[in-house]
Amino acid sequence: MKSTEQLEQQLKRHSKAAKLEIWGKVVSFSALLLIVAVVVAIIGFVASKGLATFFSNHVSLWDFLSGKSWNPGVTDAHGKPEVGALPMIVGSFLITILSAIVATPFAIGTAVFMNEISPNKGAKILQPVTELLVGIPSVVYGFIGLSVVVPVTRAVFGGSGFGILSGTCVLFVMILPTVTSMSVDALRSVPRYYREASLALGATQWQTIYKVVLRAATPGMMTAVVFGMARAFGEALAVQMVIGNAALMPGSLVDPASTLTSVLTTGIGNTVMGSLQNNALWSLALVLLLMSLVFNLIIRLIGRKGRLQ
Amino acid sequence: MSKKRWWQGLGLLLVVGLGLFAYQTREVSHAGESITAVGSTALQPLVEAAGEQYTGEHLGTFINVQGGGTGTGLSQIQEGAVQIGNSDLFAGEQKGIRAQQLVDHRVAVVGITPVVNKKAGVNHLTTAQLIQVFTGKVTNWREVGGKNVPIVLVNRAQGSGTRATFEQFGLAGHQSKTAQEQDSSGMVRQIVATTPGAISYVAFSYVDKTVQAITLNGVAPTEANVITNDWKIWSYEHLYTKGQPTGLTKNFIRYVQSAAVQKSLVRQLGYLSPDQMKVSRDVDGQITKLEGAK
Amino acid sequence: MINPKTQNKIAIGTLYGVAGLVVLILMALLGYILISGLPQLSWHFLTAPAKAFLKGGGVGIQLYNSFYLLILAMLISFPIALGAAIYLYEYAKDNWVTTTIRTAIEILSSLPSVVVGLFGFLFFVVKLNLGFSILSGAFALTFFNLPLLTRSIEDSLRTIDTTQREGGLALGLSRWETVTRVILPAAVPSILTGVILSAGRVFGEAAALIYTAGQSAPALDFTDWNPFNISSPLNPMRPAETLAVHIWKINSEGIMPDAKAISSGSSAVLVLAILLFNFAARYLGKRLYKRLTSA
Amino acid sequence: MFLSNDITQNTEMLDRHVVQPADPQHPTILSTEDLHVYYGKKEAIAEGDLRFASNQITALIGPSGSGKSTFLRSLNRMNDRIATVTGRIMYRGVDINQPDIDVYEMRRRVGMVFQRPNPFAKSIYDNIAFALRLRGVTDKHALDEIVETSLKQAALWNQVKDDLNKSALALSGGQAQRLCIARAIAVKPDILLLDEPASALDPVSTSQLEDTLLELKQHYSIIIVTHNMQQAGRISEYTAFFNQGRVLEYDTTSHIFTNPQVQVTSDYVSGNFG
Repeated sequence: MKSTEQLEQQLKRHSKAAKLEIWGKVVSFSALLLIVAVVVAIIGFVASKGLATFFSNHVSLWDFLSGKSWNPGVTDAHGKPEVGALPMIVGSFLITILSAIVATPFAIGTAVFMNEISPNKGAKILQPVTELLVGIPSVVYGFIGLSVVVPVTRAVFGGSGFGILSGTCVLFVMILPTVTSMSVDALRSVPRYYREASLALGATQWQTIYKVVLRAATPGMMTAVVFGMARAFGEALAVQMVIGNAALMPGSLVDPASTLTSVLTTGIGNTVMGSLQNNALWSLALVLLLMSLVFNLIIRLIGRKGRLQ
Repeated sequence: MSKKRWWQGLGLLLVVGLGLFAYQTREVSHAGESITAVGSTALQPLVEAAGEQYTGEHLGTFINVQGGGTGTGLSQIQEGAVQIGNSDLFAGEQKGIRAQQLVDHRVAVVGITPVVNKKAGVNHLTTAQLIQVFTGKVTNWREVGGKNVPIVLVNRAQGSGTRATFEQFGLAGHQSKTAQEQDSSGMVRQIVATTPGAISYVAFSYVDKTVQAITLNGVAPTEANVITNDWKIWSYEHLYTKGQPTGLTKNFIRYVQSAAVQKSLVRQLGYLSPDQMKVSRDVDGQITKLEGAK
Repeated sequence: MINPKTQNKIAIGTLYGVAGLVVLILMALLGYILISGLPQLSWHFLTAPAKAFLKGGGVGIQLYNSFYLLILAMLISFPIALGAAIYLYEYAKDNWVTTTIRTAIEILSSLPSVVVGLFGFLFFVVKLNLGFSILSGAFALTFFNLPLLTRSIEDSLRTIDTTQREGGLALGLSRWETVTRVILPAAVPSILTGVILSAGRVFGEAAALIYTAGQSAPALDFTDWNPFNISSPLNPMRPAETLAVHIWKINSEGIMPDAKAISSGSSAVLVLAILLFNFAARYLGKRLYKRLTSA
Repeated sequence: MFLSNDITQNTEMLDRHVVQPADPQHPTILSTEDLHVYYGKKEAIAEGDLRFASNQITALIGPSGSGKSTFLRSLNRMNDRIATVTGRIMYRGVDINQPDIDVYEMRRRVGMVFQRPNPFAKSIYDNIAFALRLRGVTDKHALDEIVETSLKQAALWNQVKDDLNKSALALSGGQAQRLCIARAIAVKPDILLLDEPASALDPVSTSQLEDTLLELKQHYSIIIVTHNMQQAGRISEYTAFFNQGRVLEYDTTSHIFTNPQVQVTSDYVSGNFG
């Protein structure tokens, strides 16, 4: 049949759409490839520098993770360099967990307010407020921390005012908007009929929120909190300006302490590329990277659990 | 569609044409020589200001001055990535630097003094007391003649030139106890000024009425005492080059070391000029009296 | 057990309190920045070049540099992020490779920017010999910005219903045509908001720039718009200190007598600029949305 | 550009699932042979062998999850990315389920309208014109004409002719669904696939839509998935009954409704289950 062959030909011709499709795939895939290359390059770079501490400088991993004395320029009694990163690791975790503990109730409260109680005011006032808080540069947060939070801490608790407490205050404000907006998303994904069913059964608004909405949104809000913690863990400039940067095991919340990022930022310009001091700092960056991976895995795990329920 | 294409082509042509025109009419003189100096943030303002003056006087040159820290400056000059490395330290003091490849050009002298919070009630100490304070043997100002206020140590960051100089000459080589660290002099001064019992150390130029400078072993931290080496805590500011400098680098360093800069900029920025010094000091801290010193 | 109604009242009252407190925190923050910074602002401050150690310097060049760098960084990063987001959301199969890539991008976004800055320094400034320049800075900012922007564009694509995609495909359009002609226009308001918000972050970024765009702001000749001249504002190869870097520098080693005033003034300018970005994002987003939905 | 209706009369023997349109006026335009659809390893359609008559309305009915939508979406390969489709889909004698078929050209000929109205976030005019522009129709007059005819065929012209530049998102549900039909027929397809097009509409809009479909069958061959028995009865010439991924019965609509061969079909059409 001639017409069938003709049709087949028409249907098998490469149309403009098909050509565009290939072009689009190539273009967008190369963009992705570029990003992947960047990510791989940076991760590879940090890893190669960070691992050099252990391979070229022969520092034992255990000493690095459990040592309490950070002084890479100095060798201890056994002729080994003092690269104990424990104070910074503890400091980072402490400040992260504390700020998450403080921020969570605020964030969830605000999110519930925005989504359940007064969506109107939420959209008009709180939405812009949280977005603004995200936008304020960390240099400015540090500047305010230094000129407001630290003096207040000093006046109330004595000491120098620098320490985990001041860092927590600054980080609390910094991660609040992130956790809030993600919690709002979590609440928003709870189907409307959940609420309607609960209200129809005679529950008060609070009972509905507490027993139904929050329950249903728990995985999403846990993700939000972990996400906020990841942000807190990686924040550098603002924390560095208020924590005091003492590579000591934190004795109390108002003693100067340090985090991985603060030591990294403070020290990196003062060390020579390729030296042990420099490599040790990159090892800290590597720890940061791995922690960020762990946070990500936790988020994924929560997400998967949430889906299974 | 074809009309749109046509406009697109015209636009492209215009951009290319403008670019070519711009390239043709660029100021060739400015495409001349350019050098980069990287390193110490403390030294940056001096070199920057000198660089601006120099390029103002010598059209067609460009001197790019960046901070990044002494460590960055020395490692980049060692790599040959820049022409000048600004350093607060002798290259030999910095770990990981092969100093013999680098040529030292001293451009300024900086005196460093311990400063304490005014509420500590202390204005003089001995070196032994200072060491006790910084190594944590003494924890209250009462024990060294001050008021009953606990001592709060504030250090500069590890690897900072100021800290290295202070530990070497102020603490006679003792390591300071680990304490809070700040990576800038301005911050240190602010903290010492506002924290009761705080002690730290800054360059003379940062001392103001908000903090109390310390007289050490009866010697006051003054420029006159630095010149004679009676005040021991001082250091040079260095410009390092890889091998002997040539061309613009050489001319610029010579300019910075010239009387014009040494008598104006260096003094304005609160440094002393090496020309004023009656002694000279080498990397190991050996002091030589300078003959014919003014 | 308290009466559920009372309980309800208490709980909702508390929530009002919490929300009010959050607003109060922001107000206090903004108030502090503006009250300490606004008195420093003047035409002179906004336009004059900075002074190294004398008082009376301004932030004119830094302000210009911030904007120029922002535009360059956005010009480089937006197309890449857009392409990557399209691939990730529209093409990529949901398998472990995609998950790995997403995780990697997330990790990059949580690295401290100083690490990105140092990488940029070693790679662009030293290795590619771009020197301390706006271009190096723009690339570093691109690195810093890509993960955030990709994620935000992907989220914007997600907000567009799949039925729109099916509608395009059913007309015999390719997926690419559907995305570029149907999905992207519909997602423009939300993409724009994401872009402007990330522009705010880029604008305030300091640590990634210290080692790439540099910390010095050579004098500019604002009458010379030939990008090949070293003093031309358009030259991408000159070192350029931005406003955020300036704040950082003044706070650390500033030796001018009015350092504190300049730093509060600069903070105020920075925050005002970001406020402006935010309002622009809201306004443009709303307008575009209106235009698209009711022509 | 289009083939006339000189379709081959296929006269091979039919099994229970395959019905040859009896009317020589309406020869087969589309048929499936040995069609299987898998989601991963799970088989969603087993042996869907059907023939569809040209310029007629064929209804696919069956309980939810019976695979009727999956079957429909496989016909113009909308399921390509999410499912594996094996077997042949013969369109005018050409197997369009081959990898080297250009799916875009094929989908232009086999159009589709979805359950929920999905007008693009563009003006009414652009909703219809934009796919044509992408295919190289740039002449303003030609476009105007196609937009007008399509809207007229979809019985929407009179309601929107003064608002062509208004956003399509402002239309009511019924109007939006007609716009989607107009959009689909603007590219001059041969076959229209409709996936429960009236399920999101009110009764008035639904009945208007049915009238429109009856008009449209003069120009297009229509296959419609519906869960509404009465609708199938009102508009379709043929009805296929799906259950558990299989076509249990396929016959003229009147046969299916009055004289079903299988018990399940009888239960379903009489409303006893589903």
